[in-house]
Amino acid sequence: MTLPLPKQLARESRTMYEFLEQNSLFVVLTIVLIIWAGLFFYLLRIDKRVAKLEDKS
Amino acid sequence: MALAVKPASALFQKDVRSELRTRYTLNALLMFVVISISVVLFSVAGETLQPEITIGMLWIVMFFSAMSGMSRTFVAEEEKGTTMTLQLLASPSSIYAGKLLFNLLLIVCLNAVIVVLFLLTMEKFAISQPGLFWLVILLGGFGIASATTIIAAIIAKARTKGTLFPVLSFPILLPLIMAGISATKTAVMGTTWEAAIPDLQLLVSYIVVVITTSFLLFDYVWKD
Amino acid sequence: MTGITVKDITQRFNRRTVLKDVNFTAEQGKVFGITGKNGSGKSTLVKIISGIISPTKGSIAFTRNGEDIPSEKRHEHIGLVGPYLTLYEEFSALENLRFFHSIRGLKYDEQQSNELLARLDLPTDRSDPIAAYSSGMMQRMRFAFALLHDPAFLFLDEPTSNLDTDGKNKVHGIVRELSAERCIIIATNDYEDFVLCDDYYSVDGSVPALLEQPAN
Amino acid sequence: MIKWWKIVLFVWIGVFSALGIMTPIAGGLSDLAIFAEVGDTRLIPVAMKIADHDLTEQEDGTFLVAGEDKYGDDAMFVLPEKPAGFSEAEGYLLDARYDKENHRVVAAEILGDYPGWSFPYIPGLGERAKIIFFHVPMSWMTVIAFLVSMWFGIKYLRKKNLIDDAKSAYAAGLGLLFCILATVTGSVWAQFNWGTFWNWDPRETSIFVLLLIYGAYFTLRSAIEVDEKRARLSAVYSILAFVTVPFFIFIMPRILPGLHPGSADDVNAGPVVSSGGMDAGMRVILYSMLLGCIVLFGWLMSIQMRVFRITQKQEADDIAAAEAIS
Repeated sequence: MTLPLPKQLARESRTMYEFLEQNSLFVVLTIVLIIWAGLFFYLLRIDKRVAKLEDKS
Repeated sequence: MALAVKPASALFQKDVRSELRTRYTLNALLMFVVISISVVLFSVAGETLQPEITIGMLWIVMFFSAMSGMSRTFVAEEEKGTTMTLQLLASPSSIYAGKLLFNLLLIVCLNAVIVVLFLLTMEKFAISQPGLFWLVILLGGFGIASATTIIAAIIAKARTKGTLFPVLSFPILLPLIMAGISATKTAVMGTTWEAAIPDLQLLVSYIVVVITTSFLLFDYVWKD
Repeated sequence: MTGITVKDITQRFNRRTVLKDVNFTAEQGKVFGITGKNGSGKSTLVKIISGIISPTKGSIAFTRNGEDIPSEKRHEHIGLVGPYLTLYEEFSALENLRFFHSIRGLKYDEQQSNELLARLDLPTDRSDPIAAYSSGMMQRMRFAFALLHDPAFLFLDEPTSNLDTDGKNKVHGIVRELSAERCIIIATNDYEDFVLCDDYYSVDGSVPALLEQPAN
Repeated sequence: MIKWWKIVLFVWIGVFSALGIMTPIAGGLSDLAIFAEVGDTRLIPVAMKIADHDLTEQEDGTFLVAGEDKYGDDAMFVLPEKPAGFSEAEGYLLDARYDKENHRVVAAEILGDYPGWSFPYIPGLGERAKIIFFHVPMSWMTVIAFLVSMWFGIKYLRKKNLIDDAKSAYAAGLGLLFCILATVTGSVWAQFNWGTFWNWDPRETSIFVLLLIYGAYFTLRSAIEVDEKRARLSAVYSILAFVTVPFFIFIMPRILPGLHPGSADDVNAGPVVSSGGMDAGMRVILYSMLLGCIVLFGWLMSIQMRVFRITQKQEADDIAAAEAIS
C-alpha cells in the first residue's frame, strides 16, 4: 500500500494558497462562499424540523 | 428589593458556622489549592519562570479554586433540601446579600492562601508594588465572588451542576480576569502604580455593574 | 380583617396546566381546607400562597387588620409546615430556632424558644444536631419552625402525616386554639384534619373520604 | 404564495454583494506616492483619466500621455502599449507604480477602461478590503441577535409567555450561526492579510467571548428540563452576559492596541463606521448589506416561529387527546 505523497499534497495546497495570496479577490469570494454554506446549513436544519412536523400530521 | 442588613448577616453567620462545623468546603478547597500549586511546581521543576507566566499561573489557580469553592453556595442548600425553608424565611435580596457576603469572605481567604503559597514556593517571584498587588488580588476576588454568586444560584437549579459552573462563569469573568492579569503585571513589573488605573477602574465598575444586576435578577433565579 | 384573597391563580408546568383559575378567600377565625387527590396540585397551591413559587398568572392579597401586606414583607407573617421543608440538620434545635429568628430580623429569646419546644413535646436540653431526630420529632420541629414568630397566617401542608394519634390530637388542639386569631389553611387528604375546616377548596373536585367517616 | 418583499430581499442582497465584489479598487497619485516614498516598487491599481488625446511614443516603445487620477491630480502616465480605440477612450484602470525621478506614473499593464465608480485603494489591503461588506455585517448581526435574544428574555420574565422564550432561543441560535461565520470568515481573511489565523487581537477576543457566551447559553438550556425554569434561567444568564460583554465589545477593543480599525493605536482614529473614516460608496454598500442581513434575520426568525407554533399546537392537541382518553 502506498501512502499519498506528502510532497505532492503539500505542493498542491501550496499552489492553492499562493493562488489565493496573489488573487485577493478570491479570498473575498471564499468568504462569501463560507457565509452561503453557513446559511445553507441553517436552512437544512429548518427543513429537517418541517419534515418532522409533516411526518407527525 | 428591600434589603435588610440583619437577615443577610444572619445568613452569613449561619453559613460561617455551618462551614466551621462540617468543614466540607474548607478542607476540600485547601487540598485543591495545595494540589494545583504542586502541579504548577512540578511542571516548573525548579526553573525560574518569567513573571508573566507566574502571574498567569496565579490567576489560573485562583480561577479554578474559586470555581470549585463557589459552586457549592446554593447547591449545598439544594442538596440539604433547605432551599424552600430559606425562600420562606427571607426576601430574595437578603438571601443574595448573605450568600454574597459569605462568598466574598471565602474568596478573600482563598486568594490570600494561594498568594502566600505562591510567594513562598516561587522564590524569584518579586513584587515591585506590594500595595497595588494586594489591592488587585482583593478586587479580583471580589469580582469573581460577585459574578459567581448568581451563577451558583442558576446552576443549583440545573442538572449538571458542577461541570456547568465554569462553563457559565468563564465568559462572564473574562473581562475581569483580563483586567486583573494586566493590573497584576503592572504591580509585579511596573514602576508606578498609576499605570494600573484604567484596569482598576475597569475592575471596580465591573464589580458594581455585576452586583447591581444580580440584585435585580436574583428574584427570578431564586423563586420557582 | 385578617385574611387572604386568592385571585385567578393559574400555574403551568412544562406546558401542562396544573392549576387553573383558583379563586377563594380565607379569613381569620375560620380554618380553610385545601383538598384533592395526591399529585393534584395541593402542595403547589400552598407553595404559591406562601410565596415559594411565583404563579404563571394571578395574584394573592394578604390583609392584616385591614392593611395590605406587600409581597416583600410577607415572609414575616407566614408560618408554613410542609413535608418539603427541611431544617438545618447539622445544627441543634435551638440553633435552628435562633437562625430562623435572626434571619427574619427578630430578637432571639431563648426562654420563648424553650417554651415552644416544651409545648411541642420536644426536648429542650439537647444540643446535638437534629439529624438524629425521629420523623415524628422532625415533624414537630417543623411546627416549631412555623410557630416561632407567631405568624398571622399559618399554612399546614399534610400536617399530621408523620404523627401518631397523640401527635395528631396535639396538632388539632393547636389548630383549634390558634384559629380564633389567625388565618389557617390546611392542605390535607386526611379526614380527621378535614373535619376541622369551616370551608374548603378542592383542587380537583374530590373531597377526602367523606363516606369513610369513622364510627363516632 | 411568495411575498414581494422576499424577492426584494433576494435582489437587494444579490445586487449589493455583486456591487461589493465587482467594483474595482483604484488608487490615486497620493497612494502611489506613499509607496514611492519608502522605495516600495509594488504595483497598485490606479484610475487614470486622459487629459488630452496626445500620445508620445518613447524610445523604449512605451507611450507617454498626460492625464489626471480619480481625485483630479494631474500627472504624466506611461502606458506599455497603445491601446485600441485610444482616441475615444475616457481613461484606463492601470496596474502602476510611481517613477519618482521622472515624476511619472509607470503602468505595467492596462487592466481595463476608466471605472466610473471605484473604491479607494487601502495600503496593505487591496482587494481584500472588500471583506468589510460580508464580515462586518456578520459580526454586527452577532451582537444584534444577542440583543434581540436578551430583549425577548426580558419580555419572558415580565409576561411569562413561552413564545417569548422560543423567540429568545431562536435569536440566540441565529446569533451563534452569525458568530461562527464572523469568526471563520475573519480568521480566513486574517491568514492572508496578517499571516495567522488567529492573533488574539482585542476584537478577535471579543468575538471569541461572544462565541463562548452563546455556547454557555445553549449548554445551560440543555441542562434544564422544565420549560419555564429553562426560560427563566437562560433569560437571566443572557442579561448577565449582556451587562458584562460591553466591557469587551465596546471598551476593551478601544483601549487596547490591536489590528482592527478603531483600535487604540489606530492613528486613523475612529471605528470602522465612524463618519469620515470610510469611502461614501463603501459605506452605502456596508449599510445596505447590514440592512439586508437584518431583514434576513427577521425572516429566518419568522420561519422558525411558524414551525414552533405548529409544533406547539400539535403538542397541545396530543395532550388534550391523551387527557380525553384517560
